[in-house]
Amino acid sequence: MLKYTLRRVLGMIPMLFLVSVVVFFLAKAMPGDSLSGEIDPTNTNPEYIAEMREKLGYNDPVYVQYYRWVTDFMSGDFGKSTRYKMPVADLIGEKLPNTIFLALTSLLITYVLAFAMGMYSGRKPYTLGDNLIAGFNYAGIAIPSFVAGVFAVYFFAFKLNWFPFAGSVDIEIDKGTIEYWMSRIHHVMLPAFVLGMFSTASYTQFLRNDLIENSRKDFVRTALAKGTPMGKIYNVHILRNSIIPLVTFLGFDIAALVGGAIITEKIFTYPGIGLLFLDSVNNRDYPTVMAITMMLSAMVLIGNLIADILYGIVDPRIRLG
Amino acid sequence: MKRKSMLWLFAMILVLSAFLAACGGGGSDDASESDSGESKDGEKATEEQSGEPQQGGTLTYGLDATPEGLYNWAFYGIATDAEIIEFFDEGLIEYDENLQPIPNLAEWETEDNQHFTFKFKEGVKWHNGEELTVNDWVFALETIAHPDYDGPRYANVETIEGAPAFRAGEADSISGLKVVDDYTIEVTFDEPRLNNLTNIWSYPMSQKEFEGIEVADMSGSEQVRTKPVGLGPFKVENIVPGESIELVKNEDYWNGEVNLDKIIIRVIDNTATVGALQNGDIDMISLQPVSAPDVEKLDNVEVVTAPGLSYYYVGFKLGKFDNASKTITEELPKYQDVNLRKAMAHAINREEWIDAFFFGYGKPVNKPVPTAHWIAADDSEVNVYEYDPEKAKQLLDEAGFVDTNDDGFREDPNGEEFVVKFSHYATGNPTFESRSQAIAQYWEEVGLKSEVEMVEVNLYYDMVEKDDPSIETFFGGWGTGTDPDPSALWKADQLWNYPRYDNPEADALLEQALSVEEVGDDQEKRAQVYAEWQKKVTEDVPMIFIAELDEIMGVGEKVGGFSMDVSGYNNPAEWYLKQ
Amino acid sequence: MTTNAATGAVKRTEKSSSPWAIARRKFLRNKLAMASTVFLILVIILTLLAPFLAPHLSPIPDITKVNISKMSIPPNGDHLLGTDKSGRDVMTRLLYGGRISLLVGASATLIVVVLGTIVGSVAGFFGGAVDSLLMRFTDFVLNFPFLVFVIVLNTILFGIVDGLWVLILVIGLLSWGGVARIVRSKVLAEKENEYVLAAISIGTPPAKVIIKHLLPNVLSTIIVQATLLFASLIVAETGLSYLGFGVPQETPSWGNMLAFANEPDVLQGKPWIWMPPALIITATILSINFIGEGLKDALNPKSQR
Amino acid sequence: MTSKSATSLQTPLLEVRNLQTGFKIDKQYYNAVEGVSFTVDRKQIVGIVGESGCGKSVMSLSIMHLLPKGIGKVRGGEILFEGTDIVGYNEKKMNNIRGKDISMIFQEPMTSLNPVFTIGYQISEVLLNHQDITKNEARAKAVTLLKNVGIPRADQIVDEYPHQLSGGMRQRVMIAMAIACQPKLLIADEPTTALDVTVQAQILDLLKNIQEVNDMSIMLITHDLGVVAEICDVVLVMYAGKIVERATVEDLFENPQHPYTQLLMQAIPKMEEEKERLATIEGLVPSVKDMPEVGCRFANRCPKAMPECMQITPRLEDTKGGHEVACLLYEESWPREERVGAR
Repeated sequence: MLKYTLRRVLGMIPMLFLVSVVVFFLAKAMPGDSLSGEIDPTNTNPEYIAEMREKLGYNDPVYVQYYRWVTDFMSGDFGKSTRYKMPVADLIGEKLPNTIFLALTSLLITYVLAFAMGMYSGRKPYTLGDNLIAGFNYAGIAIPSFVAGVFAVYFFAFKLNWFPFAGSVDIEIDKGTIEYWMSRIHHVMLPAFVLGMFSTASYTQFLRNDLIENSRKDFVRTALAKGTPMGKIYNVHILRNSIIPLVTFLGFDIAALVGGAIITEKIFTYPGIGLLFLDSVNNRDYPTVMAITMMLSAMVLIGNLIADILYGIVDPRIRLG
Repeated sequence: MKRKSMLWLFAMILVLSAFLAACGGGGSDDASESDSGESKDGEKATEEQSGEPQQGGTLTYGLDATPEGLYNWAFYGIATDAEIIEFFDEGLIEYDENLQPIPNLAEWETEDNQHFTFKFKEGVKWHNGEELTVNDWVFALETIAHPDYDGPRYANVETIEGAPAFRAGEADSISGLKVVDDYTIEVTFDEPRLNNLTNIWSYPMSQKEFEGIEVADMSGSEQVRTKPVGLGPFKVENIVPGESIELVKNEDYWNGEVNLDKIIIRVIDNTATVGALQNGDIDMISLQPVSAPDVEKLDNVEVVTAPGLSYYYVGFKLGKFDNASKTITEELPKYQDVNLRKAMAHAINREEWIDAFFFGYGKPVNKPVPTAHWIAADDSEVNVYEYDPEKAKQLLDEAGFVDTNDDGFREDPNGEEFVVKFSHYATGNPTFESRSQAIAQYWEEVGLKSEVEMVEVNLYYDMVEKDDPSIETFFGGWGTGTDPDPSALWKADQLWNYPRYDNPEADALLEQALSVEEVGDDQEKRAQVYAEWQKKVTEDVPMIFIAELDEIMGVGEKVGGFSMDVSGYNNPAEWYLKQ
Repeated sequence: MTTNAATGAVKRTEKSSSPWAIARRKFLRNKLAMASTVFLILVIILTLLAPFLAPHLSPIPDITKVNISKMSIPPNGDHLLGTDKSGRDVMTRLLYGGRISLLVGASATLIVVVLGTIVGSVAGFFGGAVDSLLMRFTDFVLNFPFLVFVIVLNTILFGIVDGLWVLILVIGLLSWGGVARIVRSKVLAEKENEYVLAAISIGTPPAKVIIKHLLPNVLSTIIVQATLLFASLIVAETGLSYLGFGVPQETPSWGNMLAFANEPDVLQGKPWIWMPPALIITATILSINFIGEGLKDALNPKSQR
Repeated sequence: MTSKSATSLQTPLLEVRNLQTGFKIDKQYYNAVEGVSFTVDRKQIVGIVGESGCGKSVMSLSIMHLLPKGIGKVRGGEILFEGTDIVGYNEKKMNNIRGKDISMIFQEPMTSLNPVFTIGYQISEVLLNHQDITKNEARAKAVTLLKNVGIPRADQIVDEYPHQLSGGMRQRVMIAMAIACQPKLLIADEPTTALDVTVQAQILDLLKNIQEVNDMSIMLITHDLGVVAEICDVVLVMYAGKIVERATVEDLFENPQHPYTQLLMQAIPKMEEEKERLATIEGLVPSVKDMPEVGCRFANRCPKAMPECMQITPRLEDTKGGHEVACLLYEESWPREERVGAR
């Protein structure tokens, strides 16, 4: 297992390097000074720009610039936001917890719902309940998330008044109290559900089909022949097998959450990385854009790594094979 | 007394949609894409139906754009931030409904419009408990004049004697500032000007609060971003970046009792505006015209409007500007014919267009100054270009623009294909495309082939500013300030004179209007000079003036004590909630 | 296998037909998939016929012209789906918009399928260093957060290339990873078959082996993948357009039409402006998904239905 | 309890009476097992032979209640285990029997074990299902069981996963699992088919050995008469859902009576006949859907078929000393029982 993990971690490094090179060149291709944000974009004086370029080392060979950027990045210096006039790292640090909270809640909702519905459908295929769930799944897969989000705001926030329509927390509540966290959860539920809707639907469907397929496997018959009750067979024997492919989805999921958060956070005015990214693109705050791009790419890589490692944990054939 | 809104304090505010933000040195005015064709009275108050203001309660104020989080007058960049600072900080001077300066935290005296003596109110306390003294103002002015200062306000300090020297590092202090005692200061400007008072930076900064912070680090400091202090009726209690701000009553407010206990400012998406107002999730919000009709339909919300200080125009690129030498270097031939420009102005049905795209919350403007401003000339004094397609066709015929090849469109006097290229900024807001398309269609109806080009908004103002050859006619908007002087937008040596309008006579009038010798304190005479200038501009048609917009507020029925006029809304200390 | 004793009998009767014939028969019997196919074909035909249909459906069949006098009219006899905020007939724009959305989806799918198949089959066929190199590269492409990169690339390329094709290219270039992986795994499995080994052993050139022997056998997988991709790439287009980073605004597309929902007055007050594109997108995606499922079922020899 | 066990000593361990198992195809049931009756006595090894698709596996699954849900169903007859009919037993009652009184091993050792659980877990499970012991005890017992079925390094293997074992080893694990609770009956469904020839012999030896040690009965299902010859006491030959011949192993090999059995015999490869081409049986077993309603089901493939074979359904009859056969060639008087199949 250790060896396996180590191999995965090592395998990530060249990937990280390649991604950083791409992001670096994209940043170079961006207009203005997307790497450091030190050059004031409103100052169009050529002398000033030339002077700043010299000062920031933009006349050095590309690899020197890359090296400087990458080492800065790794040491937490993501440049300076041209819009907020503060270090991008601080800016991201401000929003990141919200996005992580959103993503984790979304994952939780996704997996809980997918398990509940998938297990039900898989055990009772072709029943009314299964068909209802299938209906939900098809809707979840086909309705674009922005349509669903907009609907959700109007229906659940305004019409039914069940959830807040914007923000991440009720500002009047003191930080750290239980109410504070309840308020955060209350705020995050709706966007998290919309964000996870697509995955929930696909995982439910996947789990259902996988359960049905696995329930036809020989080992199920063996377990039955041992006198193991059907319920236990589903919950232990079959489920453990069906979880394995689901775990690999986790990696993709993180990539999807990252992208999906952009749309969801916008609709729910949820102040996270996605909204910051969108705002920064719209305001040409390129240092922030590039830092977020790099960070999200790294996050996806790490997500895949986690998925790989989890995969190893749940599947002995991978772990030991 | 009316409380001045920072939205229009600064002369140069580009009007963009709510989607975007700052451009150039000034703040962009996110919320002001609005006006009323119904032209309600300049002032409308919600207190009329209610009796005595009640104490207590929490009011929720909505913002449909995200603040940048620079909560200090000296550092903020966008109007959204200013909207927030309004609640907890104020300046030495206010403006009345005629946009005339009136004393607030300080009174002033001057003999010659160059030397001023300011007397501060005593006993006014910052939120941190320190007393306001003139040193706090000196501190603010020196901060802005400091070479490391990274905000956009230097122009408001530059005219103080000795400020350039201080900025260049040649002096330790600004020589034009003479502290007499804690409450008295004498300010000397580099020369007498009529707008010295309205131009000068009038916001103190708490010296104590910023102790030990280098000027370069200020904009990133928590004193600016998360724990700002001010002099206003409310104190900042808590900030959740990018989403909400909690303000609590300032018990020690110098200017009367504050009615509300709390104000919560919430950032919302503009699609949520109507729903949030309807549900009472927010009590107040500055509305975009597009939302206003839906809000009007709500029983529990009142729509309050006041004349705005911004207008839309279609500009013609008449020349090229060199920013280094500050001169217009080249004349562009395509739209030089004034009859062509006049014809294009006559071709546009502005009433119809405004009704269609601003839902009755705007009206046609006929001059380069919003009607509500005291320098605005009467329509009878300027050239008005009413919708008159026949006149437009006639003007074009006379100018030699006729259809020579029977393709349905006019060729230029040389018989060459003539295509009007019309640029508009694009933000993802689909109405921008249709409203610019509509203008192009008006031109097509009088026989001018027209093409619309949508340019990504940030790029757009860059291109307009740099006289990019692809920009020929362009859509734009200004917010003019309380300071009547329009020089920065119109004189031939100004970067922001986007059409590159170059008429020495007009420039001379602008100078005359500011001249102490010629105009002095005579406001009427000054207005007269500006009226002459406005006539000149409308004769030359460097831009077609399209629409001026009202400010619109959606105010919940619970809210009392709110009023608003051209100078902004009243002091939030007077607002209250009906129980 | 014992459990299949009964169905074995059914299969036996079909043994004589080719796998494609079986698949076709299975697909034809799948009602949902068939209905979806009919629907999709109908949508495609209608959008293709837009220039001919539009004049009959609306008194203002123009897609770009603004009609100030006819703005935001609810559905009525003249305008079956009403008009949008520019006074353009929603039905007309829906037809023209479908062309763009489907074009973006289809072109991007084509790019994805071609790239994915080439990379996947080459990697799978040659194996070894070529394989690990290509697969590393695939992982690398898969690792980009899609939406983020599309937006960034769009910002960079804006104004340099025509917006529509930028979008197609960017979407296409960032999405082929999944197909490559699947094709590779299929080719790997297929490669072990004796007929392939035989072909290789008699010195058939790799390209020929791949095209003649391997691809036909992974074709079913590719078809299913392409179908599902087509759906998700249409979603990508509409999502990007909704955010304002998609098809240029002056070109009608379903996503651009839906972007009107961003307008505060439209969402609640004028549903006819954004509902039709929202519904047609959803219905199209749904039908493509059903077709995909149907194909998957039909092409899977193990499936029983 | 005591009285019941007393009676059960006289009754056969398993008695199947006129079992009919149907499969649903296009909403209609077709019988894959058609009126099968036989007994398995204590400590007896009964072989059931026949081509694939003849219903022998279906029959064993019927006994275990392991027919695929919604598709397969026992439609008639009785299955008496120790004198009690278990056909109507619910899942719960069956779970008490399965693994404890009757256990089963399957043809595919590769897939019959759950890939994601350790060998130890899977063996422990059956113990935990039926015995009141702790997990540690179950594990210890699993190690012993593994040793008993001849697995080397049992204390390591117990923590390994199925994919780390060979096919033969896995079948041993299956056997260990099956005998864990010392069942009275072991149903072995083609236990050696998927294995190498050398391994086959070892597994058969193991089964025989275990049967002797544990005093249990085995119902061995196979298509291979060679396997039958090796360990069985009694043989049932099945064809198309029916038993066509029943005899002791010696009787059967000495004197196969049913033409089908005779053909099966010829199909066994023998050392001395290596060069000769093996005899095959022409044609296929008819599918359950097109089963003839009357007549001998083998008739259309039978080299000795008579015209009457198409009209008269033969009955299993004792020809001499317990050797039973269902064939008109041996019937003393026919016609009779014209419409057995039309039930």
